Amino acid sequence: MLTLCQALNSGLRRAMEDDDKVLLMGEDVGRLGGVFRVTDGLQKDFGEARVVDTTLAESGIIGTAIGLALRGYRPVCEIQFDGFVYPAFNQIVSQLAKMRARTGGRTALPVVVRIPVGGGIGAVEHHSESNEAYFAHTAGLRVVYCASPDDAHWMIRQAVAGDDPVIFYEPKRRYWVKGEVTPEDAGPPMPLHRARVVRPGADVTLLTYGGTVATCVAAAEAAAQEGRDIEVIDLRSISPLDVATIEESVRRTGRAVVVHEAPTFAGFGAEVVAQVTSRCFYSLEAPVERVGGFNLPYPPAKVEEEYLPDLDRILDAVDRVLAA
Amino acid sequence: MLTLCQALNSGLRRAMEDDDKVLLMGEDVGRLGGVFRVTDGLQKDFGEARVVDTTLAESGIIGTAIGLALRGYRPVCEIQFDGFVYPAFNQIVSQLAKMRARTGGRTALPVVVRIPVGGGIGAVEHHSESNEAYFAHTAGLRVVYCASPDDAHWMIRQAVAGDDPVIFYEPKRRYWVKGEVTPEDAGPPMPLHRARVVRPGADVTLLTYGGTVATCVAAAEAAAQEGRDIEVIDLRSISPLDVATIEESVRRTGRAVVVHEAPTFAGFGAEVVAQVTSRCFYSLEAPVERVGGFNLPYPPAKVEEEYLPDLDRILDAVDRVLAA
Amino acid sequence: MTTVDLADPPVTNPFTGTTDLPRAAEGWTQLVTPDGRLHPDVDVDRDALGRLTRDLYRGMRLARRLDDEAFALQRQGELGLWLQCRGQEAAQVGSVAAVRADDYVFPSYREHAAALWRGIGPADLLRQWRGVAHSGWDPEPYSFHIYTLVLAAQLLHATGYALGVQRDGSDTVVVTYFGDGAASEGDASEAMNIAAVNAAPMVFFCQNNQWAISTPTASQTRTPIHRRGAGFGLRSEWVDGNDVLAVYAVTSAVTEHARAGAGPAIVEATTYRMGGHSTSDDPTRYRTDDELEAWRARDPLARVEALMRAEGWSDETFLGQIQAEADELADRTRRECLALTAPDLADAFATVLSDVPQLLREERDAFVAYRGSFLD
Amino acid sequence: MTTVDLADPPVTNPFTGTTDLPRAAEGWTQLVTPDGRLHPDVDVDRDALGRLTRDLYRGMRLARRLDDEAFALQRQGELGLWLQCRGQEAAQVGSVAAVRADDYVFPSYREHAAALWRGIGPADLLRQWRGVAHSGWDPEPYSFHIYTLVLAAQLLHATGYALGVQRDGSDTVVVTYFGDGAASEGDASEAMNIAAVNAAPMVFFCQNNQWAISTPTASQTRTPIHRRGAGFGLRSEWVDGNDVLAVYAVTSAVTEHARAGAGPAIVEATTYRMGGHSTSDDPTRYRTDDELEAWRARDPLARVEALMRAEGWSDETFLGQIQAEADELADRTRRECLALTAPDLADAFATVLSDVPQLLREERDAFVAYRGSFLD
Ligand SMILES: Cc1ncc(C[n+]2csc(CCOP(=O)(O)OP(=O)(O)O)c2C)c(N)n1
Ligand SMILES: Cc1ncc(C[n+]2csc(CCOP(=O)(O)OP(=O)(O)O)c2C)c(N)n1
Ligand SMILES: [Mg+2]
Ligand SMILES: [Mg+2]
Repeated sequence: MLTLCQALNSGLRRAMEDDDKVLLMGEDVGRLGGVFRVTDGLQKDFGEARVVDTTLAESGIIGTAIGLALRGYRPVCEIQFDGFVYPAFNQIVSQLAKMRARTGGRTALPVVVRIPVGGGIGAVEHHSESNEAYFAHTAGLRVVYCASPDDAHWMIRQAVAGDDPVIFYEPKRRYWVKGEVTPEDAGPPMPLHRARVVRPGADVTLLTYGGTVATCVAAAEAAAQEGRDIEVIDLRSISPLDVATIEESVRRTGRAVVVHEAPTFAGFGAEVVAQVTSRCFYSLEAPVERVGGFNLPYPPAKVEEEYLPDLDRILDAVDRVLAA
Repeated sequence: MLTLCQALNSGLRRAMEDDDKVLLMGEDVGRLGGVFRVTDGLQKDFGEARVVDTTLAESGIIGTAIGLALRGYRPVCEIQFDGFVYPAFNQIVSQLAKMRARTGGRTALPVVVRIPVGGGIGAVEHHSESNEAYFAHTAGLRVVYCASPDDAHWMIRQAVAGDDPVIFYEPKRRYWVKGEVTPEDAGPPMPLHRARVVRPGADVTLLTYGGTVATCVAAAEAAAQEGRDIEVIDLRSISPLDVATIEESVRRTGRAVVVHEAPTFAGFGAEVVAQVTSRCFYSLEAPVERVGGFNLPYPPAKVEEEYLPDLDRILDAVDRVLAA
Repeated sequence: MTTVDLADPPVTNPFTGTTDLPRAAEGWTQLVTPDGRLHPDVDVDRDALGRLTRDLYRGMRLARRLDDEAFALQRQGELGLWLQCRGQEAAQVGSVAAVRADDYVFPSYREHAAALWRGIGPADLLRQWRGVAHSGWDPEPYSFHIYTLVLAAQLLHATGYALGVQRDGSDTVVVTYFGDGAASEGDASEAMNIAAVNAAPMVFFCQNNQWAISTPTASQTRTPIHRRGAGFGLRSEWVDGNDVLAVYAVTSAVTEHARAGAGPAIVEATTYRMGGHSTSDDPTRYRTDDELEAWRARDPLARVEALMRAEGWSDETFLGQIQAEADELADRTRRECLALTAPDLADAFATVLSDVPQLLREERDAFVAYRGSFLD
Repeated sequence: MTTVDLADPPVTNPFTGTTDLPRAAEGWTQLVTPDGRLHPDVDVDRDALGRLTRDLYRGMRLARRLDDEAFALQRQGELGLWLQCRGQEAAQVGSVAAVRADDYVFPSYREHAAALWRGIGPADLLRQWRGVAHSGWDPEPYSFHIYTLVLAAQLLHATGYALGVQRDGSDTVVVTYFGDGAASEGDASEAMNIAAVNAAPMVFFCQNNQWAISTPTASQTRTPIHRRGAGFGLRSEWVDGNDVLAVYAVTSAVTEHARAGAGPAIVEATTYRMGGHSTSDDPTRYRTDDELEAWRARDPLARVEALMRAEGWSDETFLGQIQAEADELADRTRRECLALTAPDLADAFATVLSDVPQLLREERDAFVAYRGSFLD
């Protein structure tokens, strides 16, 4: 049993052992091991040339990672908190995401951008943002979200091994939750961009990712007490999106609720609603519901529990789709 | 008759006459009048203290505009091209958008960010982006799109007069198209955040904004030849979104197509689909279709006409919703 | 009710008109040695200097007490987070005391001593760290902007504000605080450049406290940060940031320079962050006890105490008075902290824009109704 | 087939080991006066200098011819846009010729003369401006990255690349070009700082051509840009950018310095953008004829011609040969331009990621089917 944080650490370690072009870089990732200790001990074992404490400049981190990738390295960048990725937005959106297309497919940039994401840890402002919709809308990026230690370990290895830029989200409030990590010899892991049915069910499909996966599972279990059979799908990858898994489920259940922490307006849930509605229109018994953060800047810590989708708000939405 | 560009110019001039706290700032907005000449002649008439050629630093432009707004000014910033707003993303998303909420509603930041937007003018890379989805998803910003000289003139005045940050999009390929501008004494203009039914119709609703409004009108006119009665709504404001106007229309027509230039995936159209689907579910005869840019970085100029939604692709989608 | 309004009575500046401040071997301006001896070249009115020193000492001592109490409150679970300013009191109090009360300040997030000097009270200082708000105070009455947590963003706000001051023809000066780490952000450089090009009336005050979380200054910059400012064309000063009189003198000089229209300045104050980065940090992972001990020996408060003792500027009464004031401030800090209660999330919907548009209204109403349903 | 491979035969450097290059009254390094006289202190092998000068002249002359032809092609509607490098040939050729062919270059978007020197042909140079692609050439064979249109972004790529070079233990040096305007972007400062902190083997080459579109350098910076570099800890050089020998000598000095592990440098080359910002620009709106005339008198090509005449390094045969080569290059430029045809948008779907995920495949297939429907 490893925590999600430890599972990432062991995944990164393996990635570095497997390929000596893999570098870790970011603010305080070296001696400190990162503010969440995801890279704990790696500088000690791999040296300062491979685990790099950068200057305090996010655009600089991503911009130099691009240059390192052009030189043949495979940088894994840590952005210290979700709210601090914006200074790097230009380098991510105009350079990292577009380089391959700009060169007609010639130039690969195998850069992973790790972002501790979301709320639920009682943090101050700018430390609890869910900004995946920005990156999901950006062609040329892969955007994935781990939600369990097992996925954290295997998905980070897949992300690092791949040849495209990946925005790799790590839900902060799950860092310290423990789980099994599938051993090396258990066969190939699930593909990086496949959604996972974490709980099968027949009546309603909950579509979610990241920090709210566990909440959805808890909601499904609570609903089961009342005889409702809820399927929970962890999307895992939001770009590309595994529409086949979604479509199969919702055609079967006829009802869906999308759950994420980010504000709903023009959030990633809207894309899921649009996909479900267009692909499953004639199977839908009710409009797809969205449960998300309210359309406010993330609120102060003392009220974040009310802001975040919780079990009750999810079940409330389930009631609505079932009532329709 | 004024071009959209001239209508913006006269609107800015009026805004500066009406309130001497209004400043224009940006790269080359002074002596040159901006690369599109939107601010032509204004520095000559209002002086260098009110029409400011800034240093070449977009974060600096927005960041100092915030400071000027805190000091009581009302800066109108020009971003030279859509693709160059990203260096300012941090200042826009974390500072400009959030300041009011961070201060519990106390601190207003009346800053307008003008962005020439979109393709269709044969430009090189980074000069044809449609990035409205990023800002629409950001609480604390107003996001509007003018599509005609009349709206350009009145909407920019409303944007400047308001007390909130506004992302003000100007579709580049419409800059040189002429139209009437409603005179001063013709009564109050349409509210900034109201959608406009630009062509009434009964069979299908086209929901669009910016550069594709004219394309949708042309499509509706072509369809009229074949006896199809298509309603075209120019959303004008995408945040806040005038859901009442949308809802009224689609409940009536039962069919809708959303059209925008931006890539569809996690684009603003997804939000429109989600709103329509949830508000008009029981009136919908067909799933809402989306027509947009393909999910690629904006392509080279020689093929942009194939990339942009055109009359045929819109009519194709209309056929699909009517066939359903 | 309380005596924390530090800026009253206003301090008189014994250094007015002084040029050529003495430098220590390190190259920085220093008026008082670490063991508390006044540099012989300091040739100003001794009475005024004594009064100033006592005022500054009071500010530093009260700040440390508030800082300690807040730290304790965090350890007791009453605050979610606290970022100590321990060790940086001289840099903060020396600089803020040197500018006019209406000179506008854009702090970073650790400027508690400066804020307290400006009259911002404990409740306002703790609010944000208790998680009941995102900002602490109304900037206007204090001419002191809210804290900015996104590093270096405030340097551009300060620069813009200074451009506004310039347009207004006002003689206000703008002061902005930032750290050695924040200096690496592009925004910091853009701000210095824009200020320099426009001769904006402002002071960039860098507290180089040797660390940005676990990253030492040497990994952040090859040259001293004030040299970087000079590269942009700022007047550049380097000062012993643990010497409150030196900080005061240098800051008042550059402020008057900026006020006279002669352009912006950077001041690099070399100081030390005696605590961890925050209460979440574990500094033992990256710095040595020896380093900490060496800097403890340079504690800015101890230096002033030694100076006052040597010069006969303090006595038991004075120290006792301050002690009492500090005790009262600590009590008040605790009391006001515990009284800070969670806001109503429903109110937040009206703080995003100047009105509440339809969708937001619908969302708020649904939230209120939903929440109400649990009360049945 | 053609003779544009300029780097062959490789140039030999007559300045190797030279220190202390002469400066003009302006303060910059200058070896040849505007009227073509070699500074008396230039004490290097004359034969080698003559050969070098002829090589550089050839590069400049060919570049100007290509530039002129591209400008004409734009005016004739064959290119969507063109950004002339006229006036900057000395800065570009002098610098790129001074580094090794495998030293890696990150250009901005106006470095046509440098690109041509590295062997990049007209089709590759024009592709992007004709609107048939977003980039021109495969960087690898030329050690010359594609153009970057987002100002200053490439400075960070160059820095990262140099950090990679350092890790590889290679003796490659990285050279990156940027303008006086781009220098104001935060990315430029972040890059200089990161390079300085890491002693990255690189040269920041700033062509200060006096303008950023309509904004003069004086509105962009208070200090000369090389001084800013010094503030970050870069070795800093200022050179007459219209003196190709001075540019060559300075660039080779700082490159060898960087190659030896002694750290990065900035070179500010003062030059002039003789054309508009681009073919879309109307420079008469913001600059005077007098200014243009003054700089025409400092045309970098004319200076080399005068020098070669004075030193007896050129004759009619040589000039005629280059004339013929230039004519051939112009023909080739036109021919290759007209042969550049639009890509198939359907192919773009396979260029976004290393594979084509389901949604993108569906979109492409629908597009192809839709497009096919018009052929029926
Ligand atoms: C843009 C941004 N990136 C990262 C962070 C996370 N962070 C908070 S404080 C800090 C270190 C700041 O160091 P310094 O500027 O020296 O100030 P100090 O904490 O020493 O007062 C970091 C990396 C942030 N707040 N903002
Ligand atoms: C980030 C960004 N902002 C704005 C622009 C628009 N723009 C293109 S070139 C230019 C001027 C650049 O001036 P300079 O760096 O001096 O280079 P020069 O054109 O003189 O070679 C501007 C403002 C851009 N390309 N990128
Ligand atoms: Mg610090
Ligand atoms: Mg220039």
